[in-house]
Amino acid sequence: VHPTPLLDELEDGPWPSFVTGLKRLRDEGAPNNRKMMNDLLGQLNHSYEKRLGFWKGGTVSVYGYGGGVIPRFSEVADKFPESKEFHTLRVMPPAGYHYTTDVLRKMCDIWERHGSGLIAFHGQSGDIMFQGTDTEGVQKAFDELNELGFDLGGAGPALRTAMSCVGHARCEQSCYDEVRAHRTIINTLLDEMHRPSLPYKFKFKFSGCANDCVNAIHRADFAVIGTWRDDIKIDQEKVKEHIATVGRKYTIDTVVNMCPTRAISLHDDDTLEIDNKSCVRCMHCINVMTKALSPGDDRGVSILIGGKRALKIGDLMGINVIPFMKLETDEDFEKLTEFAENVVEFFADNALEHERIGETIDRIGLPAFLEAMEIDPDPNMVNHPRTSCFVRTDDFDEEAAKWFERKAREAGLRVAE
Amino acid sequence: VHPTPLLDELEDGPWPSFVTGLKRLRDEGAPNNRKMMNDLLGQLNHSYEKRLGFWKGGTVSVYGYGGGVIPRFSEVADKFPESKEFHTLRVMPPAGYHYTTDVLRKMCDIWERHGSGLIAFHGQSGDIMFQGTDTEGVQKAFDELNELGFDLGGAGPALRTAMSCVGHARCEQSCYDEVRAHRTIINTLLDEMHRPSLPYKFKFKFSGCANDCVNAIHRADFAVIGTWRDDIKIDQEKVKEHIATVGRKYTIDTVVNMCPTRAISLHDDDTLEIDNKSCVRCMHCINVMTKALSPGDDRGVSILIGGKRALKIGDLMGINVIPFMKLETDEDFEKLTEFAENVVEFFADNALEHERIGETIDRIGLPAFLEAMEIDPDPNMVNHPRTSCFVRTDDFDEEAAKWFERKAREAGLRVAE
Amino acid sequence: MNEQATTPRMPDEVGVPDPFQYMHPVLKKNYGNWDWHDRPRAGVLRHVSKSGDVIYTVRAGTQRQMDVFTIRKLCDIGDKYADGHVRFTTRSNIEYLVADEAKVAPLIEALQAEGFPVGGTGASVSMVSHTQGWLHCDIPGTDASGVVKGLMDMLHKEFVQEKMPNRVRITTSCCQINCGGQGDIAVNVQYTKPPKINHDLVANVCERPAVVARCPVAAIRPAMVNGKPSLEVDERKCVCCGACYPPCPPMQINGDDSTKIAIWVGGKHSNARSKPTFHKLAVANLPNNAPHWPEVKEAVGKIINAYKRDAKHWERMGEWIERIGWPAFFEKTGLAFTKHHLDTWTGARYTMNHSAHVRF
Amino acid sequence: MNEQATTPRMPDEVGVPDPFQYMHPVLKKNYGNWDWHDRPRAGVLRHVSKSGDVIYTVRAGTQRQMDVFTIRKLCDIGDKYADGHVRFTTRSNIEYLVADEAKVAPLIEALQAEGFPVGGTGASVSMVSHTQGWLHCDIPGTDASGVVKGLMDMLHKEFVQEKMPNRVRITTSCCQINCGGQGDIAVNVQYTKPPKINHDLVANVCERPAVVARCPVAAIRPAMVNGKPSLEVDERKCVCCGACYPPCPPMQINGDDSTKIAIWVGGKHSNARSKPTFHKLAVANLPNNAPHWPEVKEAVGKIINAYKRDAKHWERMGEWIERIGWPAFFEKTGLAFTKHHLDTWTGARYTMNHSAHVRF
Ligand code: SRM
Ligand code: SRM
Ligand code: SRM
Ligand code: SRM
Ligand code: SF4
Ligand code: SF4
Ligand code: SF4
Ligand code: SF4
Ligand code: SF4
Ligand code: SF4
Ligand code: SF4
Ligand code: SF4
Repeated sequence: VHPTPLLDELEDGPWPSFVTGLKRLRDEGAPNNRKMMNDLLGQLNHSYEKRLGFWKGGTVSVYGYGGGVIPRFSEVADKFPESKEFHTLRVMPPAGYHYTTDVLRKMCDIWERHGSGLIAFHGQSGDIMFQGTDTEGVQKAFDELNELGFDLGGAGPALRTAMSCVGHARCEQSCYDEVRAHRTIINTLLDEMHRPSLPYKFKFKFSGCANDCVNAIHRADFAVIGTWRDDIKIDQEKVKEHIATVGRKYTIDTVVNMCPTRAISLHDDDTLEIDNKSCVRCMHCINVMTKALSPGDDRGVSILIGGKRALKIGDLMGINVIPFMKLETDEDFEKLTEFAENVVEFFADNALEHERIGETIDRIGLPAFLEAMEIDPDPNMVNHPRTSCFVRTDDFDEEAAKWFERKAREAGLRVAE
Repeated sequence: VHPTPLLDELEDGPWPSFVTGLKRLRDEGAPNNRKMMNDLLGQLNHSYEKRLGFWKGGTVSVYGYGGGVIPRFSEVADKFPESKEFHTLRVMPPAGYHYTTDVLRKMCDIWERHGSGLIAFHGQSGDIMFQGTDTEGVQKAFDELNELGFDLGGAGPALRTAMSCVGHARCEQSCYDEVRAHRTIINTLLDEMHRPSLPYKFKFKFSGCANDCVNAIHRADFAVIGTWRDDIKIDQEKVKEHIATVGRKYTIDTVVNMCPTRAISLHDDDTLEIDNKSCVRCMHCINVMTKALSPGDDRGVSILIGGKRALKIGDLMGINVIPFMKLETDEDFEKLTEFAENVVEFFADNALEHERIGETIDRIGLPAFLEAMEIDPDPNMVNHPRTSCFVRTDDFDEEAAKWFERKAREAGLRVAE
Repeated sequence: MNEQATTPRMPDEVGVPDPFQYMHPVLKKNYGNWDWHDRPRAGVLRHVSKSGDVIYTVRAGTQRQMDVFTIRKLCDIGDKYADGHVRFTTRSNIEYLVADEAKVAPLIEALQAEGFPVGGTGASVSMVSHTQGWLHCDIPGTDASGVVKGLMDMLHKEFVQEKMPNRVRITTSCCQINCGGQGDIAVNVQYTKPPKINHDLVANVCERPAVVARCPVAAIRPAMVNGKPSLEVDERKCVCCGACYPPCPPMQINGDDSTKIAIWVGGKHSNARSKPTFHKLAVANLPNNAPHWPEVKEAVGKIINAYKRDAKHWERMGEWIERIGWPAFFEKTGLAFTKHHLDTWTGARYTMNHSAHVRF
Repeated sequence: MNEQATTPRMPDEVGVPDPFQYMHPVLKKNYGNWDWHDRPRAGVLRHVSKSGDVIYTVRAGTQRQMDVFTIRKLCDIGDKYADGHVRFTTRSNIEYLVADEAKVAPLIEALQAEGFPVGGTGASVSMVSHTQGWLHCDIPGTDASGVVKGLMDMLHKEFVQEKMPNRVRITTSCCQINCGGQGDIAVNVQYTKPPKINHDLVANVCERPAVVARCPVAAIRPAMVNGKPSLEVDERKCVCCGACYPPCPPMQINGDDSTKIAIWVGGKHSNARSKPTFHKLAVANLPNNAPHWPEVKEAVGKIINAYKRDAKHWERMGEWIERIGWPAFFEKTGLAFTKHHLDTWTGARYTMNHSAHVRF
């Protein structure tokens, strides 16, 4: 048993200790794993000493797939030979992360048989990460997990594992069926996950409302955020109850004054009025007064394209390219899926190597992207119109005509197509 | 007399007509000018017809100077020979644009003798523009204007004519002596105006407070804006009077609710409280309640560097590189002038050809500029600290030490320099 | 090597003139000592000093491009009804300084009688910022004086009264160089086509490397055309900025089919309430329809009217739009939102809506 | 060309599993039909359906990197005190779904008894977003698990109670790739030196053009070193981003002298009130002081405490700073503002104070 003096320091304290867990795998784990975990702990303690990592990548996959496994080979295998391979399987969780204890136990059993016994719920992209096995174990573990009804997630230049918030399953704020959207899109595009051939990674994330509990706008190439078009629903009796409970001043301070567009006024009789033309669907007032306020009935989603982390050009958030898309009927879901397919296809065709779609849009300009996607420009896509006069506008009139035509159509007028 | 049917259309309407003025010069002007003005009107009407301009540049200057004249030669001199030259003298006005009718009449007389009789008060950079004379007239007019106490302004790659608001002369908001700052800086740097040798133009503008009545932040390379460091002065009796006059709700709507940082609260007894730590010196509340509120006593200026219009990289506003500089004593004014000289010298040494200083800073980064100017970084210079992790920070600790030392010094502690 | 008969006069480098010699004595006496001001009526300011002194200012509009007759007329009025001390404002209005309240009304009458509108103070539409245009500039796409005259004729009423939500500052620029700066409303030339090159002239007139360097998008390259050194523009890259035209007039950017007018809104210089902002595109491609520019006037009218109807007191144009949102701005003004409203320049990403905040 | 004895198993491409098979029956029944929720105590949510059904959720912290023993223990608790249905949250907390209110208290007791903190709801400090670090990644500068353990030990109290002004979301990233994303507070590796190149290895290991292309500032060029093809870094250009290291491990970016930790503040994902934001630099160059990272903890503590003391209810970290201003943030946290806080990346100009708004 390798001494792990530095890691031992991390066993105190009130928070559950991963070190204690690793040691238990070393000491009480499946017999075939104990040595591996001993060396793994040795290498990790070595990292703590040297303040350096000692893994390198490589190529490992399961039969039939090109991605989904993160291979790790030790650079200090001479010192810690038993953990010289320590691969991870990325496995897609059920949408919304629902489990029974039963299925969790089955996963544990599989991973004890074919892996180290170390599992993360979940990776930052949403995968269950089965961490620590050798090349052979990868295939075996996958086969059993696959039999259990689970499939590998994404890695490499491919469609990645998606995330959706708990939403419809347990949240009154949810404006669309996240499970359906999540499963439909990913399962339709599944080939792009299993056989990586995109210019770079592509992530979907699904949040039922603008609270964005899965961080979609920053962290997804394609973020689907629930919203609504009609008025916020107000139960004035419950408004009064809320005010009676927490106080009038407190309500003004935390609701009225915190609305970003000052769309809320409080009447003298302790009823609320909301100027729904000004409301930007930020969710704040609804969050505070969960009983009294709720999203309207005419629900759907906003879609933001292009979020990503810092590499190359710096952090990007998604751009709201679809301010509203109805998402209720079968046709609505088909339209959404079709749009997702189009965007991924556009990405496949137009992104440079190792370029995220947000970078592509930044490079070619939003108008070019919208044109390719056949989306009409809308002021909701911008904080404000252009400030730069460096642009060629000779077709401005034709473009304006399209707007007027669209507005006329929306107003219910019949216009020749 | 050329017919000017299109121009004639601009003689109606309630606003004073420049066409009527031009025609009067043609019909009643100094005899030597009438023909010139006839052809000028002809050419202008021709422009209105063709919707094209017909002037081109050239080189004309006065003896001893390299700039200050905008030469114009007609491209349609065959049709309109008498106005084949139509140069403009840019002449610096008294700081704050104060005139007596007497001096105005003298200017008119000079310009009737040696020019067309057309004068603009003022150009967008602040010059009096004596418009319309030939090469010989330029020198003659200049000689007489110079005798009268006036001097040419800037043109070309040079220090430009500056502007200052009415300020101290007639405005209670003014936080420093604009006339003194304006005259001291420009007259110190005058050589850079008269003998153009900078990489490109360089403009100063002086506003007595953040209302910025001369548009300095957008339109000056070096904007000097009055401000204060201590508390806003409140006359509570006059607050009450104001509220009694305009109403309580109106005061809340137009003062309390419009403070950008919500620094103002209104007490039940109609007195105001201002959280001066939150106040950003925007001037709004003071503007509304001119009698009750005024800037504090510890006055000085903010300096913003780098404003300019769109060419090349797009519009820039100045960056607040000196959030506060005291400006009262002789030494203060010397410090300001010295800083102005340093900035212009930096510009001369570091800007590329045809590059404004804002573009230089944008290109080399603000830290490099501050270092060159020996200015300590301050959070007031930014909307927020960096969001990008692409930076080399290995000297962070030394930089931090400087901050702590400076804070200690500001707190009155003696620290070894 | 003969000496010139008369040695030329050397300039007296006086620099910025001392204004105190021209300043109204009450201003001079109370320099830096003012206490408060108010506006007894549109066009009139009353400033009160801590010393108790009072000065009245009467503001009147001018055409800026003034003939000496107009200037002398203004002087006559100043001598007769005021104290012979005047100033001009940042926006080319003339201001009469009057110590004696009794002179204010006659002064106003005299100005009005001579056709000078009195106003431009407080929440009015002040004079439009003026640029040179066809009258004097070498690169203009339109005539500033004409556009300004048209606009101020239309807005005369809003100049002489203070009935807007807050000050309205309009600017014009007669080419895309934009000497007019930012404005609550900016009426600017906007080129819509790449320059047409007169290849015969380039070699003689233009310093080619300098012109190439001037282009913000590197769309210009040196080329041989008809055996002569000339320049070539990559039309797919060109953003029609017109920057190549001043250093190389054979790169003609102006033309009836290409010189159009765009209107921008929401620029703001003051730091009052919100920070200063740049203006944003409202509508482009309006015809350069001299001498009356009816399409421009119509669009400006729509914008001014919507603002006047809808904004709160003290809200500037851009602040109003910020509050109601851009969708409502386009709705209330009846203007179109197009792909050209989506920024494509450096920093375009900072103008995008990276949030789920939407308005319906 | 023999056929393999056993043909390998072809995967069953099931994709994203259907969650309804695992979902608590009350959730399934009321899917899309919830009415409101509240929080009876920290760590417990009560959701009420329009049908009248009620579900309790008890949330507990985990170490994310879990051994099967821990998972089975969590399952045991779930079977004994809850209904056998659980979920994990975005931040790796486990949630027990309980239909019967009577089970809530015993469940909490059981969890606590086994060392699982109950909390992370509402205005608490939830679990730190986790990344891989030395335990598994091939490019890590530090160990995420260790940093997170240290932080959560320190913040345990703030996890089990709801006494912060609003939710606090902390993230870590164990290299500058930043898998951890944005956070109210982000604790991220920040390299402080250009990569050190092991020239002997480059030719064998790295695809040179790909590496050159990966550098955001074009600081890398191909070069011959000791007669072998290698790469060269222009140290004046290099922004120490580490992007060259994953495609070319011989460009060692890590090292005791170069791998430091920076803390960022004010990132926000939700659209509640303000739009989502990126986090901003608070302090850099903290030592990578495993296994306890005391300097990091101290700095995080300063920030959390200042926020807790000062912010208003519902104000997130970034919103609080926005209100009080950055000068006050540095004052209240006792951190230093340096030249490195001035942005120098693309778009730096959009972060500058282009106004006369200042705070003293
Ligand atoms: C005379 C003049 C300065 C000068 O040296 O010439 C001037 C004078 C005053 N300005 Fe100004 N401003 C003058 C141009 C400006 C400009 C520049 C411009 O118009 O191009 C601005 C910036 C405009 C912008 O933001 O784009 C300007 C923004 C202000 C503001 C801020 C308004 C706001 O709420 O945003 C105030 C405050 C106020 O209105 O009380 C102000 C206030 C004032 C006061 C009330 C200051 C005072 O206490 O005396 C003066 C009387 C104003 C009035 O008209 O009621 N002045 N003022 C300029 C008159 C221009 C004109 O003829 O219309
Ligand atoms: C006369 C004037 C407009 C007016 O009618 O008031 C003017 C007229 C010209 N400007 Fe300007 N600019 C005038 C104020 C401005 C301003 C406003 C200001 O100073 O506050 C700006 C915007 C602020 C700035 O400096 O950026 C301005 C930005 C430009 C630019 C673009 C600079 C940039 O970096 O974006 C140019 C182009 C250049 O310099 O190459 C320019 C160039 C020109 C030239 C010299 C065009 C040329 O290259 O031949 C124009 C000469 C016109 C003529 O025939 O008289 N002018 N110009 C203004 C100067 C009068 C005066 O001296 O008082
Ligand atoms: C369970 C979970 C979703 C899931 O599918 O796993 C969830 C669940 C809820 N979130 Fe969330 N949020 C969850 C991650 C997030 C995230 C993402 C993250 O933490 O990485 C965010 C974005 C954070 C950010 O902005 O950086 C998030 C921002 C919110 C907000 C907006 C807070 C704000 O004011 O900015 C609300 C509204 C609220 O607090 O009432 C919210 C509200 C809620 C509500 C109250 C929704 C509801 O009505 O049921 C849920 C109970 C929250 C509670 O803890 O009191 N949830 N929520 C996630 C629990 C994470 C955890 O264990 O701590
Ligand atoms: C495992 C995980 C961290 C964790 O512990 O949770 C992770 C780990 C790695 N990430 Fe990540 N990223 C993980 C979520 C993220 C996220 C968060 C998200 O998806 O919401 C991001 C930010 C969002 C985004 O996509 O930009 C993220 C941004 C990156 C990047 C930078 C991408 C960019 O465009 O800026 C890289 C670098 C790359 O792809 O070349 C990267 C690369 C990597 C690699 C593959 C490093 C490498 O090149 O070898 C890491 C493998 C570690 C390992 O040994 O397992 N990872 N990575 C997360 C995936 C687990 C899962 O599948 O659930
Ligand atoms: S994103 Fe909205 S719908 Fe989804 S869990 Fe969070 S609050 Fe509920
Ligand atoms: S949802 Fe947000 S924007 Fe709409 S009224 Fe409520 S707080 Fe205001
Ligand atoms: S800038 Fe300020 S000090 Fe100067 S005139 Fe305007 S309001 Fe007065
Ligand atoms: S000056 Fe501006 S920021 Fe300061 S209190 Fe008045 S309104 Fe608020
Ligand atoms: S805007 Fe253009 S055309 Fe008008 S004066 Fe300025 S440079 Fe000349
Ligand atoms: S108009 Fe502007 S973009 Fe086009 S070629 Fe000329 S300088 Fe380049
Ligand atoms: S942040 Fe860096 S070191 Fe950590 S998991 Fe992601 S890629 Fe690996
Ligand atoms: S660390 Fe980043 S900036 Fe430096 S050489 Fe590598 S990729 Fe380029």
